[in-house]
Amino acid sequence: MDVLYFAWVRERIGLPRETVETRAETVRDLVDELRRREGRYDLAFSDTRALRVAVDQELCDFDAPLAGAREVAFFPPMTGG
Amino acid sequence: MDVLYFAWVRERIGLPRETVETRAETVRDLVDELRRREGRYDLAFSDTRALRVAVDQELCDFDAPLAGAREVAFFPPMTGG
Amino acid sequence: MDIRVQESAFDLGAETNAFAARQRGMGAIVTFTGVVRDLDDAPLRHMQIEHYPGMTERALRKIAEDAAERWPLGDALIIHRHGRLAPDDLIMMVATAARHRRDAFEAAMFLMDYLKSRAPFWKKEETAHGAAWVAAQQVDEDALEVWEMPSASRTRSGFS
Amino acid sequence: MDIRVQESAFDLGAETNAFAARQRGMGAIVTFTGVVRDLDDAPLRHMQIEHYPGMTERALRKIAEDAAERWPLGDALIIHRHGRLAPDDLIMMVATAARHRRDAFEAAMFLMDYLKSRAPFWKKEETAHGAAWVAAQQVDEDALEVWEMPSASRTRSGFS
Repeated sequence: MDVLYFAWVRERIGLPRETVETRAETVRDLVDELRRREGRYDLAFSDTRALRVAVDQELCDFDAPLAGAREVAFFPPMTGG
Repeated sequence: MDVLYFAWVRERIGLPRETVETRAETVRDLVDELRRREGRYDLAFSDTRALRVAVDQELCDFDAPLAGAREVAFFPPMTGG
Repeated sequence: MDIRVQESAFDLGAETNAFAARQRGMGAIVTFTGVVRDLDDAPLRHMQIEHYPGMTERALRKIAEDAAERWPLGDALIIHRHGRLAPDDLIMMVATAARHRRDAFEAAMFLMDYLKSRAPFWKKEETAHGAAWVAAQQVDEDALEVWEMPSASRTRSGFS
Repeated sequence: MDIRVQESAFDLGAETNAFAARQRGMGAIVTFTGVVRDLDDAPLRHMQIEHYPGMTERALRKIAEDAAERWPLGDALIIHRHGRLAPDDLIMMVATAARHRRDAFEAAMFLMDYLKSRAPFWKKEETAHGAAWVAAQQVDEDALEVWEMPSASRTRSGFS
């Protein structure tokens, strides 16, 4: 599964995208898995209320299932316009 | 005093402006005076709810005083934009 | 503040670019353009717009000044044509500039609502069946009421 | 419906004219333009806009389709830049066309409100003091609530 990071999430984790082998069933499981890896992940995901997530390019919440998902993206609240 | 007519008021009365000698104290007095002149005035002013009036180029109501006024204009509700 | 009443056509794009270019520190620019549209029942041959020279400019300026008092505007523009227009011709435009989008949008809507019912223009439409003055609509008169409400209740109702 | 996400600048006037010229029977055209503005505390050197290629176009198209479902629009246009921008550069524009002004205005406000908080763009501002990501504002999130109200209550409160 491709995991993408944008804006300050990208900066804190230090890379824009990576391929992750995971059996996480939901976004929240994936977050927990990533946090256990390294301090920079733990820091980036320390407050998920400050984060937004998209699964296969659709905004969703952290309880969203990951079955069949190809791409998960984490980023701060958007500031377009 | 200059009296101006616009849109269908102008068409019914048959002229765009005229000079009127009057002692009318309010717009309503002036309207009553004009209506007594001729049928075309009487027709144009038969329903003042369908008319708007401006005294010296400011919208006002039919009770507005005419003391010192130089120009009174009668017209239908406006349709700009 | 730029108010123009004219018989000649205007270039919407050029006016919009010129308006945008002269702003500084304004994050939001809104334009509205009114276009002659065809009628539902018969093809429109042309539209004749009559106005009240002298009063028209005063009325438009007053409306723009009222908008500038209510919203923190950087600038406002009103151009309104009179005379003979064809279908798809541009009748008029307004532009507003403000730091924030909501102010620019609300001020442009305010300009349009007042310009529609309080500026001395009258439209006559000519079709194969003849010519008729466009009647003012109650919905346009009603649109003014919201602006006379205290702004707090507009805010509470989500308008601002 | 025309959705463009691009790094290059766009010509607001030319886009506005082209949009207006391709409408038929639409009496009302509204545009909104967002401009990079200076900061209150320190001069802005530049703004960097990051986006999510692939998702961005989808998200913008969905927002425009939602608008076209809610209002009888003739057409809608969204152009949004990414990359490096300077103060007074144009960031983005939307345009809407409808038969009546209220529909064109409301649809443009709706596009802006959703684009602001639901399209994957992130802005970073750089001044002499360093660079900082622009924080999303609660007022922008709150702006979406009014569109989730039943339209009757928006109408009653004078919004429509």
